[in-house]
Amino acid sequence: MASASFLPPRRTIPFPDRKVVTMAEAASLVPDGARVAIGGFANYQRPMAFVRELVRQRRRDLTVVGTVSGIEVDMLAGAGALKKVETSYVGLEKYGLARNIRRRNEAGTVEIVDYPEVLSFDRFRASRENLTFWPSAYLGGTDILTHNPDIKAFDCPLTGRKLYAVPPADPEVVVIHAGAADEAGNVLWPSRRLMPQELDLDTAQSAEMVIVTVEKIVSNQFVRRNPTLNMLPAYRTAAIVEAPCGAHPTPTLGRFVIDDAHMQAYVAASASDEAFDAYLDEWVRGTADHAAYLEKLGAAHVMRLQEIATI
Amino acid sequence: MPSREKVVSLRDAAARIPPGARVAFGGNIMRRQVNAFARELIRQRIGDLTIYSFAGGFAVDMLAAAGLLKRYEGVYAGLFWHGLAPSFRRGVEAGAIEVRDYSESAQVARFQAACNGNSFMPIRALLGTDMAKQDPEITVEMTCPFTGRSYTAMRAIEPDFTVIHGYTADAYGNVQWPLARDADDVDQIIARGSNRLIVTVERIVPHEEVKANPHLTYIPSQWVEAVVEVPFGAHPLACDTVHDEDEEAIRAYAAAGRTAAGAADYLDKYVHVGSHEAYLDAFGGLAALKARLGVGR
Amino acid sequence: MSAATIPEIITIALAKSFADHEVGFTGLVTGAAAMLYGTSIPLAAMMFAKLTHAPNLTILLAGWSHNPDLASLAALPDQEFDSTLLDLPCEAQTVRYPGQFSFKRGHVDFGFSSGVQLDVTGSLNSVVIGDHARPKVRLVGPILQPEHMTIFRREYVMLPHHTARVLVEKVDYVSGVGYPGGLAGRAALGIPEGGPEWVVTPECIFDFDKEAGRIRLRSIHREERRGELAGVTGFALPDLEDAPATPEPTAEELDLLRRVVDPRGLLLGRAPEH
Amino acid sequence: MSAYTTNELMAAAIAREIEDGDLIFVGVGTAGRAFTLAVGLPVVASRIAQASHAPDASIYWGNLLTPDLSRMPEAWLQDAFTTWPCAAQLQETSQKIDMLGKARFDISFESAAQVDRYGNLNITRLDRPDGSLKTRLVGCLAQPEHLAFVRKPIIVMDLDPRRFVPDVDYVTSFGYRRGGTRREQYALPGPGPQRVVTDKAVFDFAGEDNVMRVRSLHPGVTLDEVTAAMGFAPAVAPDLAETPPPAAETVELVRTVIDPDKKLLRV
Repeated sequence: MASASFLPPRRTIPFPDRKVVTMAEAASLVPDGARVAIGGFANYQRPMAFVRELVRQRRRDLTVVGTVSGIEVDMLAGAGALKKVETSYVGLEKYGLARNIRRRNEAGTVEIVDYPEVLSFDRFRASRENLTFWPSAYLGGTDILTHNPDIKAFDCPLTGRKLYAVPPADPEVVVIHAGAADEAGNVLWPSRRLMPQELDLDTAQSAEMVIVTVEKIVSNQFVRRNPTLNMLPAYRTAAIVEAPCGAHPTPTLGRFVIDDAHMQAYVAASASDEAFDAYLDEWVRGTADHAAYLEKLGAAHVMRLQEIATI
Repeated sequence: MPSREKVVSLRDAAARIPPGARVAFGGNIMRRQVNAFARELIRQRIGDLTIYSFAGGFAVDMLAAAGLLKRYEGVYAGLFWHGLAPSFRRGVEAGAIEVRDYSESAQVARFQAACNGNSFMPIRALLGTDMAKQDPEITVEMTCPFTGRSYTAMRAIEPDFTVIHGYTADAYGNVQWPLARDADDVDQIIARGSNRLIVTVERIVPHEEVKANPHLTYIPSQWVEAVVEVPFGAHPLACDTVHDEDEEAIRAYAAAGRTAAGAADYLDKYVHVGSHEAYLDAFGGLAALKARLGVGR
Repeated sequence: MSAATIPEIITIALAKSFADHEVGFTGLVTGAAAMLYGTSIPLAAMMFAKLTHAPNLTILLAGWSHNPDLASLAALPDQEFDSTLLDLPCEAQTVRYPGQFSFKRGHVDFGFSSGVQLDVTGSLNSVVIGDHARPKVRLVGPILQPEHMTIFRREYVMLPHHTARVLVEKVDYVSGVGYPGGLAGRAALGIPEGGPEWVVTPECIFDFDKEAGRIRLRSIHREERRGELAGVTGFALPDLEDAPATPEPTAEELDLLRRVVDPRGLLLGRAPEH
Repeated sequence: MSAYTTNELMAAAIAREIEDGDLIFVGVGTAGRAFTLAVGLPVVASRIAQASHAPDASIYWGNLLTPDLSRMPEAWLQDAFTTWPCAAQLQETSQKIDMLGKARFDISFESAAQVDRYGNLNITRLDRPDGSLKTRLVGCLAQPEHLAFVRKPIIVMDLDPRRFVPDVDYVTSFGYRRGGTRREQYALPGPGPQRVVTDKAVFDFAGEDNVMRVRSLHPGVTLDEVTAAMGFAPAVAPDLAETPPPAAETVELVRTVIDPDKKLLRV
């Protein structure tokens, strides 16, 4: 009976005795070839410390399913870890095109499957609602249809109108970066938040293996004092990693602003495979872990990126 | 900043609803039902109504008592621990009211389909139930174009009007809720799928107050056609965080509704009294109600 | 220590059927007897499980309050339903739909539901008695019952009254699906998972021969009631003579239940013993 | 200083398209000229409209509904958006996307790597003549939804023969016609792109085929200059007019109140 069930398996990994793990342990939960959703939006609040650890562990053939993608997939592409991304946008916003992924896409080594932005969100809603398709009415005439064999036309069973079935996102693993969590794995969100944080909540509901990197581990008492901020209860998370400034160089709401200088350096390095390899050697492979990365950034530099908390 | 104020009287708001309209009501069982609005519909004798709701009961039962309800589509029509909805039940059992029953996720799928402009949403909870067979205009069995998995396609609810009772709003119709609140309702989704939305609120607040906490705006002004200040607009049910339900008044209503004559007497005594203010006066007035039911938040 | 009451026997039996890390969902049921079976016993059972073999169990009270601190309740939420629950200390509050969990994705491992009729296939009815268009009795509606019986991973049907009108051969209206045609029949409907696991009444616990799609007696709470059971049940009970007794709680279990889980007797209706 | 700049002229032209009560979707822009086209001009135009004929027009920008544009943050960092006074800060991504699907937006602004005579837009990829991928662009964002659902999409681009092409390489967003297939066939709720506001002229889409048509030339610009800057020959309105220059008080408003630091109309 279980094998025929339409419900996703409740446990995709054994629950460890302790939910709080190291970054290396958390990254090892993502196998080569995995289908991954990475939290954040464009260049905001990406779990970059986790992405760097995937690069350190030389992960290969990943498929990233996203909505509005940025530096996180560009870094994976530049490190040779990315096979495919399904998304509505890959770019670095004001820093321009994402040059690593563009170069590899044009060379045919990274596939980009295009979805309009709204449907890219709806695909996560479909996973959350355990739907094997999401109906859409408005794709006719676009080349998104011609280039995306995963979208299929069908007739509305009630109106007869021609519709398009869009497949659910269905990531195997979701990784997001948040402010705080307790040791049981309850994750807190600020009540005033923006699209990247909201999107993280939707993304986290689309899979069972949810890994959360956080600025700080807090007590369960702290959680119980703020139950309205607990948007991701413990039973929804598989692993918690403490990673202060873990979204660097992207911002974290109420904690850090974007590291403009580092973004500029990143963009410059992504001009060629060789230069980007040197960047990875220096900043990623050349640092043993996130602590070493922070040390290389330097306390003075990191402290200047701090933001006065708004909440 | 927006300059179009949308504050109207309860009478003017209800007068927008024509007889025979299809209207979605917000609220859930014991909370935030649009009772003052329903009483105004009764005063104006606007009938032949089709009502869509999530878990409803009280407002629908009053419309049934007044003979104004033609059809009800929702997940629940009852008075919680005060029993079944007596007039609604009588009307249905007499064949005077048509009902389409749907479960929570099925009805939410219908509201959600309207929200995102789809003609239907697929769900699985009705497979094998008699609800899936009630009305082929609303539910059709279908299979997933990718997997062949079975679903029930739920037709979108596209109401003529939608009425919600909210906590506070500014004069432009930005409606806000408190951070800690009861959440077992889908008012925001119902509002999101509305075509013409009327909101009654406990209190109209200055726009500056809204701007200070914009994350509490759950219904933005752009969705709203009219906003009405109606303190205790859900009475005798609760508006959570503002006041609790009026147990005594609900008991009296349930008791009166045991017979058609009793229900009619109730309407004469409490509804056909001219206005919402006169209704509140029948319970000792706003100040007395606040003192008795306010939880002082 | 006084002997276990029937609610206590049921509570311990339920508790032992929960696994660690599971998520259990109770509604907030109305009426004294219905509340005992639909809300209080499930809450007590989940708390007992958390204190014994399932510390990581998550209690979803009314789908809303996550792991509420029930010991801080001075009274069960009834008169002040809203504000009592709102102020109840907990780990998370669901503040929007569908909130922190998605039942359609199978986040709920087990739930508790009820109805006015339950039949031999395990199908449940809470909508009408008689014909739907012109019913003999119009009831409240299906609410979340279809979801409980399909997309929750398993369901405990809690019936506060064991009578032949409730336990019937065939329900008048299927608002929650059991096993018509057995597991194959369920699969043909597109719902290979979920469904009723147990049916709990003041007299006994039923479970199902899921292959055959037929209810069966699992255990009887009171031996002295065995002879009466057929008379109050609206369908045949072929296994009446073989059904074992529902296990009596041990003294330690009863002590934990009375002293820690329900010290004020709010849930299971027992006055404190000192 | 000249009486007005081209940006000010374009902003005034866009402002005239905004009606009272319109809900305006503003994207999150990138940098340089692209920011001016996607964010700067739309925001300035919205404020010009609000100050004159459309006081009840409001904008959606970066998850905020009706942000108080008179209290613009000094820097558009994430935290600034979080604390910016506004009427509503949407708390669920599904709210925003449902508002698109429910066709609640009146105006949106589009720019693209390519646009063709039928208003088809391409922001996804540029191809070689044989159809193989030459340049990978950003993707499609929510632009297909804009052209499907918004009541009055306005294309804001600088004229350039490489951008105004006879036939786009890839239809990210459907305009009026592609090959023999017309918009009606897809039963899209929105009417399709309504205006093209450029640095030299304003266009609409007219005639049975809804082809791009010059409606007005900016002061001092000739029709030849316009067609020379396009990869196809547009239709020409019989009553071809001059784009009205912005009123002096509008220019004054832009320079002293709306954008004194030239953060919106930098380039």
